[in-house]
Amino acid sequence: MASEAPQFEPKIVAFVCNWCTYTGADLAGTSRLQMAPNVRVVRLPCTGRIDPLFIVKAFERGADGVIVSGCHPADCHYTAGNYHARRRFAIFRDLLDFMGVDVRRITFSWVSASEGGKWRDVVNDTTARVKELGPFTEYQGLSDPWPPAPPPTGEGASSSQALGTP
Amino acid sequence: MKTKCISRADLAALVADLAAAGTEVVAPVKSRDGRALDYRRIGRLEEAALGEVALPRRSLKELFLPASEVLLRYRLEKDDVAIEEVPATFPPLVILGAKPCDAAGVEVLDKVMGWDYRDEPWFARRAATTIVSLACPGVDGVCFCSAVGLSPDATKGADVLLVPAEGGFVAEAITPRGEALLASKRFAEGEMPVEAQAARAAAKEKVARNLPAQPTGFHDWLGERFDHAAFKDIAQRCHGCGACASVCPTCHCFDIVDEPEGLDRGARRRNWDSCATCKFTLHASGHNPRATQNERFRQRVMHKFSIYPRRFGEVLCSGCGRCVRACPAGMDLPEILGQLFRDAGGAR
Amino acid sequence: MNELRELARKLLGDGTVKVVIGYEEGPRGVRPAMITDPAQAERLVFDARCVHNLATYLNPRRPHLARLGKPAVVVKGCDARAVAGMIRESQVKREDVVIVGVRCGGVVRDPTMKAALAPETVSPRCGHCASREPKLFDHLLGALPPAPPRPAGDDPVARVEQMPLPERWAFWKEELSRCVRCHACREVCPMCFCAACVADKSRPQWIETSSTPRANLSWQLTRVMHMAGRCAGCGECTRACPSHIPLSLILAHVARHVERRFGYQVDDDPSIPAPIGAFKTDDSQEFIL
Amino acid sequence: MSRIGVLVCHCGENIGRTVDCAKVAHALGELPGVAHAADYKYMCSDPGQLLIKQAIAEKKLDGVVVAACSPRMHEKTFRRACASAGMNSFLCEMANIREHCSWIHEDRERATEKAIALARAIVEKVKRNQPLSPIHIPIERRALVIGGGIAGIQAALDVADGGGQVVLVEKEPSIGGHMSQLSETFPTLDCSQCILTPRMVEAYQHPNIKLLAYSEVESVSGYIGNFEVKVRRKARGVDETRCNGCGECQKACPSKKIPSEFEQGLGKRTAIYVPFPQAVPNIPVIDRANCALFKGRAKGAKKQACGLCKDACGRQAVDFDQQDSFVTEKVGAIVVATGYQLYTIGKAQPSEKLKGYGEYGYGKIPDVIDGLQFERLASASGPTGGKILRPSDGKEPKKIVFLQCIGSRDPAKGIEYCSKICCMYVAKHTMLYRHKVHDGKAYVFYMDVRAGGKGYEEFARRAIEEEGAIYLRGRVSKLERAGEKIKVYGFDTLSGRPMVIDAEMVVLATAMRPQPGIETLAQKLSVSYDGHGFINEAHPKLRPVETNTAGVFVAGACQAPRDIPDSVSMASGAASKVLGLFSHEELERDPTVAVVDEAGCAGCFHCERVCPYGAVERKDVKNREGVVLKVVASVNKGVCQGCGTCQATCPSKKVELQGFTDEQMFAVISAL
Repeated sequence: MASEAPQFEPKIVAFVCNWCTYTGADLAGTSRLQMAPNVRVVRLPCTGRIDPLFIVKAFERGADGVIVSGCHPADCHYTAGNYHARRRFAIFRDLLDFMGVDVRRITFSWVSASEGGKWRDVVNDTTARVKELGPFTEYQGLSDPWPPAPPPTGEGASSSQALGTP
Repeated sequence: MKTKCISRADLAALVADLAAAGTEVVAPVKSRDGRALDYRRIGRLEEAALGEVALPRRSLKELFLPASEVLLRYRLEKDDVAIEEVPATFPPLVILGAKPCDAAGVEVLDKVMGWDYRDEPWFARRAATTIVSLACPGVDGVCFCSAVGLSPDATKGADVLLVPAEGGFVAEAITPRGEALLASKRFAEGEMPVEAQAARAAAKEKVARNLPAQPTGFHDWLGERFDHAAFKDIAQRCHGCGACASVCPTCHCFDIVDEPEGLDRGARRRNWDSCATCKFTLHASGHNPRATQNERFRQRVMHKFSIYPRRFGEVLCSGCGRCVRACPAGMDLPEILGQLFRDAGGAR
Repeated sequence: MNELRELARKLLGDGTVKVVIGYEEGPRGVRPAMITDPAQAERLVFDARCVHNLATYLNPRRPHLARLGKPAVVVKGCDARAVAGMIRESQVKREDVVIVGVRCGGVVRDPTMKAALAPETVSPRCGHCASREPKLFDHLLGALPPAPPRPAGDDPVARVEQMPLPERWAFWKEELSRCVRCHACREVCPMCFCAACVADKSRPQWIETSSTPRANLSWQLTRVMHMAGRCAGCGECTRACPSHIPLSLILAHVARHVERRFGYQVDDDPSIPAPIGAFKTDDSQEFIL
Repeated sequence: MSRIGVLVCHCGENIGRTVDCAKVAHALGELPGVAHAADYKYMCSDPGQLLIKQAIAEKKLDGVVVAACSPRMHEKTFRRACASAGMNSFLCEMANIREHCSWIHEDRERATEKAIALARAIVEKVKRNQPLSPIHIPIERRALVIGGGIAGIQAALDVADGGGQVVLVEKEPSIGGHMSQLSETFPTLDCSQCILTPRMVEAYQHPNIKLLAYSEVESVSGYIGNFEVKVRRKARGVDETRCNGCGECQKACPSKKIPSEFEQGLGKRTAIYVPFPQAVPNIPVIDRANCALFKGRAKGAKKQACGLCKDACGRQAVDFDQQDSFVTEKVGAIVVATGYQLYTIGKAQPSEKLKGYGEYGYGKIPDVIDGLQFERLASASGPTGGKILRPSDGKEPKKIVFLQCIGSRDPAKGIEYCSKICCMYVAKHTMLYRHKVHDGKAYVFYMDVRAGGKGYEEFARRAIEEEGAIYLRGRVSKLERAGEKIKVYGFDTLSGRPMVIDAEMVVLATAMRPQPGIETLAQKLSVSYDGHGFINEAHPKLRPVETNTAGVFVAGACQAPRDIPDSVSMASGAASKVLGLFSHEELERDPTVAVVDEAGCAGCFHCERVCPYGAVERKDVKNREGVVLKVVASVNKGVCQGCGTCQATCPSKKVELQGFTDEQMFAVISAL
């Protein structure tokens, strides 16, 4: 049952630091490393500048995947921005997972200025993974303000148990 | 007024018929955790929890004034802004098993919604909706509908009043729209059974014990008491969270915002607001005429029991008591009203 | 109880403080009370209905209380964590408040309940409480009551954690769909002290003020991120939510994650720095390529 | 509405081949707020830049987007062009449609679509750009040089000769560093002290140099142009202003058997001592750990155990009660030149990362020594007067084995890097040995001979071909004491045979490591360092003497293993950077810094905690009566480097990084 429909081309937003990953991506370009055209790079000074709200907003605005990438530990141009980002995103990623977001849609990576090849791999792997996951319709569909009726009695028993709300 | 007897099976058939005809039906439905009720869409009568005494978490208000409502959409063009109006047309809706206080609250709001500016979405929804109230046995010790001129079987705002009876309900059509809903041959005409009448009376008595009725002329009396001692430290414990306004059937303040939904487009929405929050009256300059929670809470009391009744002849409160139950800090409107009532009564 | 009233009388009487923030019997259960007159100290009570986190009243966003003068505040072990947080984050000066710690045997879910602790009535947060006796106090009152019963039912946080991903998404989508963006969760939170909340910022408007499932999720994600490693776990946000959204589940999950990952638990020692804003060069980074 | 100009560059064929530049220009021209859109073959060319200037003038543009190559390539070019047309340069930005688009994609349609998205995002950003002006900071024209080895001395002299003031801090009693210990230097074999000592004296006597020997940097605050440095002046026990360096105190000192650090333990010194005769300053210091008087005091003795030096001093310079003192120096620039230490060979290592060699018997077999010890033996001023004599019995060794790469290039020992100087100094050692012991045999076990440098390869060849050193490619597995000899078990990989040599002395060419305490110093200076503790340069090629902290420079072996010419070059480079900085009245800095909205700041100081530079300060907000209403965060523009970590951390977003504000980023995300 081969589908004739055009293949899904995900939109992926990459938030990268200026000093390592952006430069690494430049190197990939200079080296003419071919990669999927789905990723749009946003340049920031440092991963420390990357706010979880950027990721949330990217999803709200229709991104199917997100890449966050910066300098390897100990290589941060600003000495510690990436360490702070690492803690921040460790928590944020786990939070998204708890809320039911498929975190395979987000790639976190360290790509140095010399790792053009790694950047290509991050881009291609993320694109392939998000393609497989399909459009992020769950997030983009968060607009119906009227909640659906609860499941009829008998179904969804696990969720109808009393939740311990203080 | 003729009354009709409706068995549960008849009611179930009515819901099925309505659903088949494309009419949406909303009724109190148990929440997923089984601890609370919400007014929600149902497809079949079994989904509704009509036998529950408790009030749904939020009132009927949001069916006519949603917490967030799109007023228009816009799109930026090269040198212009294109506006897309959102049509104020709504499918027919029947609310089944409304609490009488909630139904009354809707009618109270008709006044302000049709005052200097006619609120089209509000009245379009009102026109599309039939409200079937279910007489209330009195929820708990907080209810004070009788103190604001209502009762647990009040018909204000309702098109039909259902009263529980053996094997089903006795239905009383209040409006022509209610009569139309009950016109089905399926429903036999019948008298209100004595037991049902007795239960109604008992409920009234029960609720009346919670708070004595407001003294006559209270609104005018209160209107002259802006600096009443009761207001001085009225809201020290109040967090200004506005939970009371969210659950209130008559709080109707809203904020209008333009929110982008993309690079070149967005929506104008109106969203619930609350005079309890510190930002409600905050000026762009940083000045806030209601500087602290005491002034804000006074405003809430004044608006409900003096400003609104003096302008529209209706108290902006249906005595449901949700604000008391929802308050995380134990703010207690009937307690305050009791003091003011006593003071006003004594002054007379 | 007498101990508490006597202390309040003394503190107010000798002018040490101008107001004692405690609990009193209200028309429907226990509620917060601001006592300024030593003669009114009799009103103070403390029992298992004292659910409220009174530390919230120290929050600088309460000018009408600040105006009363130096406060004494009654805190349970859990509440003390919030006081410590506010001291740690420069919102309250330690010397500007008298902390009246009370030893606690657990509280019920709702202050209008009876003071009887049973698995069905006990607040979920008391189940595994390790801080029934505050360490941060000026006065510590009462004898340590017996530990509260474990709440009935299985661990609600674990139950959500164990849901399959789509079910989890559906669960939160449904829960958050009820949010009307009243921000009661924020207003009652002792640790939400920003003079201007990011959710009210309009340039840019990261979080729409409208109640849409999208904005509701965005708001809670943001709030919880700000709470990571800071939340005192008092559950006031959940109790205040007029839509009964189980916000504590999210906060409890994140608190457990922070503990697992960084070995950090929110404590009532203001000198212990929070894990966010700090780092170790060898923090685990298994999720980073 | 904005009036943005968009200029799309073909970059010859580089972009135009895969991206339809005309289509990109057309699509962007349709956007609201875009007043001009065009494409051109080479935007960076003079005619291309002229197009920008014309568009700014004719279309009254308030922003320019150049969709071309990486901003790292030409952002400055285009910003300059805009500035020359009267526009604030920060209203110009680039969209990278070459490196990030045309060069990495083949599908023309999709590459064009992506180029439009990338450029659109930058258009939306520029709409929200604010004109920024460079930050001006006054400069204190005074430099601090940390470390008085050859690098520090060179940097200090160059700065001082260029008219700058210098504070030179040296932790040892004398400047001179390791170079003063060397006998001769490769590849010219000129005497180390002969060339160094005049420089030491020059530094000491230079009117622009203030020497603080026997001192350490205690703390550093401030920022480029405006550092404040607190220096601990360790108590010498001798008043520098009184001492005339006559040496009578040392003669009087009864403790004469203390191993001399300068002689690498091969010679002895007194408890009150100058490290070596040419020391600068020539002022003794009391070694309190070994002085009889201080030992007595430490034990709590009431009676003074000694005092002979004080009695001997004709100038009452000896002061047993002297305490550490502190001086604060205001400087505008700092040069770090703390040099190196040698890898410790034995099992005990200063950190878990490092592993030692048990099999070489260093410290157990007296005639197994390290390179610096050999330098002292070979030095005319050394403990043997320049004779190569064995430490064990004072006999002249007739067979010496030199082992290269001890520690270096050995990940198992925790040192992956090459120490760079060992190949050369081992070659030098073999020569010095053969010059002094004509019938001696020198063997060298090596991995590779790395002799890159002017005259270096020739020098190494000379050692082998003319001076008869026997080079064996291979490693030594064990050293074993056998009577007076040392059995060297090695393997010659070129001939494929195991070798056993009965050596009379073994010299280990140990790795170079940064000085102990370098991490602490780096933290005080907010400069980064690598896993070994070497200071990181700002850019390995283009900014080799700068660090990531503006105003802090690096020279010599504290940055990586360096030989003398390298260290001196770096020092001169750092000095020229310092002088370049000092050539301005004020410093102009990139205005990409964070700014706090003080009205909205809640004063939680999360920003203060995350700032890597300590740029966040606490500021009182007062009313007219001077009553403090609240304490808010405030960013010192001179210190802020613009990483933006504060902004992502601020819960209420009341600190904004200029050039990357939330409004700008929000627009970019919405436009992609």
